[in-house]
Amino acid sequence: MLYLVTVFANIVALLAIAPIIDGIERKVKAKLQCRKGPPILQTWYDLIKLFKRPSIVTEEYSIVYIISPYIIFANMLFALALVPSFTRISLSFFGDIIVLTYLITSSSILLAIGSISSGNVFAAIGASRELSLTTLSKLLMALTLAIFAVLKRSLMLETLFPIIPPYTLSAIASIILFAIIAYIESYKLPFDIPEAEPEIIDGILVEYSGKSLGILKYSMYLKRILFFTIIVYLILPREIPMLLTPVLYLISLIALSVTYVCIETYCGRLRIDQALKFTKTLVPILLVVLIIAYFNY
Amino acid sequence: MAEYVALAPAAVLILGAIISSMFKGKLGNYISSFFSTISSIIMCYLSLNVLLFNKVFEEKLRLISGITESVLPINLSVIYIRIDFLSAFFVFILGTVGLASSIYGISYINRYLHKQHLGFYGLNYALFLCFMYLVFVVHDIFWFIVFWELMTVTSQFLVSYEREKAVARKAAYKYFCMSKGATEVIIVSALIILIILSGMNTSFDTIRYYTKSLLVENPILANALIALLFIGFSVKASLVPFHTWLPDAHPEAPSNVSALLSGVMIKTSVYMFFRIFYFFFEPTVYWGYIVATIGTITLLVGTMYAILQNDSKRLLAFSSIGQMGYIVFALGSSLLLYSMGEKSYTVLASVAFAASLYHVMNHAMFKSLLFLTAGSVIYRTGLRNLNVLGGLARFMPFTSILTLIASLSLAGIPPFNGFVSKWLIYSSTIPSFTILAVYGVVALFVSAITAAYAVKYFTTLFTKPATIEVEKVKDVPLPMMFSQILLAALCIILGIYPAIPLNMISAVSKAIFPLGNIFSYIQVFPGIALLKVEFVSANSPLIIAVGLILISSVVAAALPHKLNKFSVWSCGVPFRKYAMNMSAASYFRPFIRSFDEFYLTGRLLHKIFVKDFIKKYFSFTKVLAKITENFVIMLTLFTLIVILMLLLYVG
Amino acid sequence: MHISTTKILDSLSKYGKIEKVHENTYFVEVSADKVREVSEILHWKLGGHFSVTVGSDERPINGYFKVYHVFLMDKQKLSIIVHVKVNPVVPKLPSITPIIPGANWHEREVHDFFGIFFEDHPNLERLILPYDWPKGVYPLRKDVSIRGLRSKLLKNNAESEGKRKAEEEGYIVPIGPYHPALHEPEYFELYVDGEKIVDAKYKGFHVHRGIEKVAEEKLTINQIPFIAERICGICGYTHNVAYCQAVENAAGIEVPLRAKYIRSILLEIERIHSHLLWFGVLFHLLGFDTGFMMTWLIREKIMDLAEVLTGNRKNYGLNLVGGVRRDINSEKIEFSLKTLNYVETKLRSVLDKMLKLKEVISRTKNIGLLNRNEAKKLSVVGPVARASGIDTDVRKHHPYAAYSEVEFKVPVYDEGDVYSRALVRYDEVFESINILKQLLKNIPKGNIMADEVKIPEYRKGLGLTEAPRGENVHLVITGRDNKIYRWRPRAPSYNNIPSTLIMLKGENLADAPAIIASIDPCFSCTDHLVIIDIKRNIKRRIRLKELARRRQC
Amino acid sequence: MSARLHILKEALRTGVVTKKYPYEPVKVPEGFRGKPSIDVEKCIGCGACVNVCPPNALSAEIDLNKSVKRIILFLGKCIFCGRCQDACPTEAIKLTREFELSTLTTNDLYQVVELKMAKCEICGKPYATIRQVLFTAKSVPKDQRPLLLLCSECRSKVSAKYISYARW
Repeated sequence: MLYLVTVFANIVALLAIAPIIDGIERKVKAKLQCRKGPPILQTWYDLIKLFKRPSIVTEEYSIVYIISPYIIFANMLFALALVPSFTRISLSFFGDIIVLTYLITSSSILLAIGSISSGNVFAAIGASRELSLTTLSKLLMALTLAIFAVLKRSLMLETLFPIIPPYTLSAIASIILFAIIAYIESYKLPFDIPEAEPEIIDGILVEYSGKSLGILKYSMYLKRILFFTIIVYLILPREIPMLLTPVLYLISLIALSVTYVCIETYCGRLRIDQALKFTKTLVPILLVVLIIAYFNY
Repeated sequence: MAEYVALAPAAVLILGAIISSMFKGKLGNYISSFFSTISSIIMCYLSLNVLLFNKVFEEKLRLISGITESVLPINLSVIYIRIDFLSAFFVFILGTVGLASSIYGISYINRYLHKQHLGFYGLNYALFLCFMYLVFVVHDIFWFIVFWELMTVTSQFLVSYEREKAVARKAAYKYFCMSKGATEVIIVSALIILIILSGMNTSFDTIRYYTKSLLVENPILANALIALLFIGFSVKASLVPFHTWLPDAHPEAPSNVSALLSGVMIKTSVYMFFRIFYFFFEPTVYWGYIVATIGTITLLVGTMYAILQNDSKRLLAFSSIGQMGYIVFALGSSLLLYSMGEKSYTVLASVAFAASLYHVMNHAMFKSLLFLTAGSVIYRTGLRNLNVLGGLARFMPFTSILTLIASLSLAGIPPFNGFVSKWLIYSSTIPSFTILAVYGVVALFVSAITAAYAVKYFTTLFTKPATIEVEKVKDVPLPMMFSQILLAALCIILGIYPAIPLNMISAVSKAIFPLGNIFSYIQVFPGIALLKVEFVSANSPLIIAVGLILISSVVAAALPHKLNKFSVWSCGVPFRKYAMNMSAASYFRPFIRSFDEFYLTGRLLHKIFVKDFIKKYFSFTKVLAKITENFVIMLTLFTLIVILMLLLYVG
Repeated sequence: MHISTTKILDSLSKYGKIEKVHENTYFVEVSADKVREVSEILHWKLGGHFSVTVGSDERPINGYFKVYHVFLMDKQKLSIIVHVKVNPVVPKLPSITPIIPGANWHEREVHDFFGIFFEDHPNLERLILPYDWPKGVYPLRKDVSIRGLRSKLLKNNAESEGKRKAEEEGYIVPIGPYHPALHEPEYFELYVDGEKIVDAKYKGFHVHRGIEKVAEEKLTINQIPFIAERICGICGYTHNVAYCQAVENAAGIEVPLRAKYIRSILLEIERIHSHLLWFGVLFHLLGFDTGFMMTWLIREKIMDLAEVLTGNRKNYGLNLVGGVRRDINSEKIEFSLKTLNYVETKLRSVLDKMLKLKEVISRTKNIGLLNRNEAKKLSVVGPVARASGIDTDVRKHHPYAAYSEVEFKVPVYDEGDVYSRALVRYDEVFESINILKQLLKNIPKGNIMADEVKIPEYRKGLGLTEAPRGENVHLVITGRDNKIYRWRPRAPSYNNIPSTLIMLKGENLADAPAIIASIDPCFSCTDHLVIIDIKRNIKRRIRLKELARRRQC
Repeated sequence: MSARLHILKEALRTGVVTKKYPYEPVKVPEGFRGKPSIDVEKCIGCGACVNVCPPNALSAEIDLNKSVKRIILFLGKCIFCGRCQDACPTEAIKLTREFELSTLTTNDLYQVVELKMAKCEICGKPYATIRQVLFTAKSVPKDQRPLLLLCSECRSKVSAKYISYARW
């Protein structure tokens, strides 16, 4: 039973710090733009305000439009359960990488279905961009996971995590590539095309309001935390003592999010076809690394 | 009486066909649907008996010996019929899908009341079911080919059922020619087997006795035979080079027939693949590579073209090709992994074998449900064009929920059945670190595209606002609704409790799979089946997943939830419902644009192999026709040959 | 081939009486049937460009309607105003839009406000008045008073939306009145197929406040500059100066040189802060928010400078007819030179680095193209024209205020895409800074207000200035007892907005806001824009022919 | 890449520029045109500012039975142009450097100056404020000062009579 309790404790802790990490990001971004910036807990204030508001529905809506935010939130919770965060214990089983990719894809697919069925044309454009981007980034995700699987001869997150010890070229390359893909997946600036604010008025989230918008934003922050934890645990060596892991994990989490924000503040937004071209150029690189990993250099 | 029960479904169907062909009006349809429903129930009963209680049904049907004895040296009077585990598995699929589509047909076919002769439909439909059943069940190579041919003929009539539409006639003609060509190849290989190997004895067991060790004695002949048989059956299974007939044929047939076509008919060739590679010949490494590669190409081509389509049934037809790719890829990888021989690969080989069969069943279920829902949309609106349709969820709530279930299982979202079989395919191919790992990754990517066009199918039909005035559309009548619910229920049950289908598959694997029962390698949990590997942690993930979903939905329900309606936001201008919504064609325009090279090569190949080939073929036949008509040239040619023969004989 | 002024005037004299109103501005009286011929010669042959059409109801004076077509001849530094008498009983006049498509909107506005019917004008529908405005009531006619109009308004009949054909393929994307990308109420409707824009329309004039009618009826001559300044939220002072110059030209008042210098100084300050604002908006639309923040940080310094000089960040409120209300002492000049140096160094280091960023270039290079011929046809003005290869700048070709005393270069590029418009504005900011330095260094002594301001009645005057967005034209006819008889302000965006419809065709939907913003539209000056079409790509061949046919009109 | 680093260096060098406005007051340059306010002692109620105000923020109102003239300044319409300050003969109305106008009630935006009016000697109709009469008296030659005490009609009648007498 203790095992389940720790897993739930992990999830609750992650739920708490996700908006705070986003608050830190907004603060750092403001500093880089010579602004004072909102307080760190600002994201929490926004979420609470959104949760209080009732959500407004268009006449064209259908049931999917209402239930999809909650299923996405559940997907993210389940994904977080799979990944070790504050403690090393996590819910991983053989082949849970594939379940992870499925959860991420199904969450973006449900988001697309939900926003299309809101009937708004901007939501439809945002959703079509989102679907195009997800299919390609899923290919990249699949390739990186294949590289990890080939490196560690297993499909289980547990065995996979400290991928560094054999300091081979392909291990380091795969971590860097996974960081890039995490950047694309978490809709950081050059790739925040589905919610391109000035062009299609927040694309996907245009018709969501009140509580459902709050939950969608919350699951987006959780998704970012998910990717950060995977990257952090790829590097974190296994030997460090039990007590130190949560502190070290938190520090590296914040460091990683700050580096991502620094990159983000100095990039303009790419058009959808430019973004797709960029992701397509990544595919051959990944194949090359896969082959190198196969011969385990 | 017991030993004739195996033939009961066929007998009932033939009876139904004869009676229904006499009535032109609704009665024709009712009779044939009634008879086919009874026979499908019998089929399900038979196959479950075999699979779960491993009863064996075996018959020897003695025909009137007079006709056949004298003419041909082969004693055709005896038809061996046996339902062994493999054929029982496929008969079960035929039974369930047949049951659903016949009940569906009761009210759907009345749509053609004044346009077509319903009795003709009844006759063909019943015969089509009967021959498919016999194809699965017969254990005699000669009679197999006979029933295979008859099945193609009857399905060809069903495809061109709406005679007045030129498109339907052309599609049926194309389908008939291609499958006729394929069966020529099969007949040639069957003749070779009969003449050289089994000395005119046509039953499968005797053939198996000879062919089992053929690979070792005479590898060239064995490989030639496998190649011929593989090519012959791959046309019917619509694998890549021969898939062009399917996207034209399936949409033209009435929806419940196209459900049967996609759900079961293309599975007959999968049944024969299993027969060839496991029953007659031994699995070999290089055949594993070939089959896996063809499977991957098929799933890539099928899915990439499915995303382009704007016609509901054409999209589903292309997706069938894609899913067939998955099945053949899994089969190929099981062949390869088994024949690699290493200890660690046997686990993966058995999982791949199970995955392939499991995906056959899943695909039959959700694809036929998708075709039935497309049919109910056509029944109500008469339209197949996705650009125009939309916003039907409000008018047809039940159908929209059922389509949601079907498209989510097609996309492979966890709680539904598509996920488990695809999950088994990946977990058997990716960790194998052979070329299969790359194929597995490509399959993973392609499954994202499948999810994409599943979204496209569901949203354009039901949730996206329509671009035309959709008049008062009611939901579908009861029989159609019942069949859809039946299939949807099966989709969910197969998804949540994989134990049921896996038991069936283990029975099949005991019979023909060299590694014996697959349960020694798979640990089954509700919702997911895991490989028995050393460090599998004891918890069952799905329960926790379901727990989390429950918690979040409870939290959501707890918070006050007031839904007040407001008009769609369109920047302050009055929202014009019909003008301002996105058409299906422009759904994945950026994605399709970014894969332009892929489609260009597709178009190029199509031009070279199909268009030019047909042009040359026609010009060649014209020339040939001219020569043969001209008497003088014929005469000179004939004399020349005779002289040549004489010279040879003398020399 | 430089055509001399005299040669132009001789060729025009055979069409009608020429009357010199004030230094290098000529009024040519032309009969109705000759209008097309004259405009053809002026716009296409003699190298001038059509600027504005002004209608005026002069029945109380000479019993006729009058239509003035203003042409500016850049090379010869001349402004020619062709005016035609229109008899009030049957107000009809041949339209010049077939020759100069740019005059399309101008003639529709005259039709809206005066009821003058233009023969074979392509689409003489209502442009500005709302669709529930009563038929036959032409607001700018003298006999119509603004009081009591509200009761006559028809009930609001929303535009009926026809049912579309079934197999439409593309769809409509409304970039409507309230859109985060564009900070003013304008309404573009883009016909989109996939992500490609096929066709665009503009329905606008949401914020028309009828200032011309208010100015004629309620305000005195010296009160109008304050309302002129509030025509636009960014470039208000140019309208103020243009109006004052129009009245000064009409009345022949000589403005002291020091006042002219102060006016030019503030005009240049306004140009710098307007261009920096535009750069900020462009970076924001391209998603590069840091650029947005940094450019506006520098712009704050310019706003503080304006606050010190005039007492208010934006509404300088400095001009009266005949001069300026506030003087600049040496301490203020010192402060201005210091801020200018700071701004110049900051801009040199930051702004050109931002323009060289990869995504900024890739999102603006050859996007929203407008070639030289299209620009000439629509007679676009300001940076949009200069980016398409047309060298027009009122400061150089029709010098006003103190611009004849300073040297400066007019940047001209000829790619005609969003990036070249950005470069034009980038060079202009530095040109303005060096103009300001010259003005501040050698500002002459003297009083800042003309000593006696006497304004005779029924005199015509033309005021020209170069606003940050293009050339600004004010035509004024002075009236009796300290009031104006007719005042027509024409903001630069009035000519530029129709060109966006050409720029948008064939572009990506994601670039639409950047393209629309590239002409730096000031909608409160011209207010507003319209709608869409759906492209069917199933029957592509038939559809294109029909689209081509429709585009000719 | 170097361009981005350069911008980053530039941004860090300029540091934080924004201020927490409501808590840190914004200092305003000395020539700033803020909201006008009328100095009650100096105002003579002549109405010069009312004529010259572009948006009619200033209006005058004569209350006959109480013979009182009110000058009303409504800050809601005022555009801070300062024309009233130029036109005022006694510099009663001046622009302060105050610009924060937000209030909960609109009547905070009104400033009303009430001045007693002088009644005409002959017809007894109030014609001008007392202060205005005193102010004009300074610039009128001594002998015509009595005329100032009459309203404009009576004065024109009296002066007309006065002229006709003079001619004979």
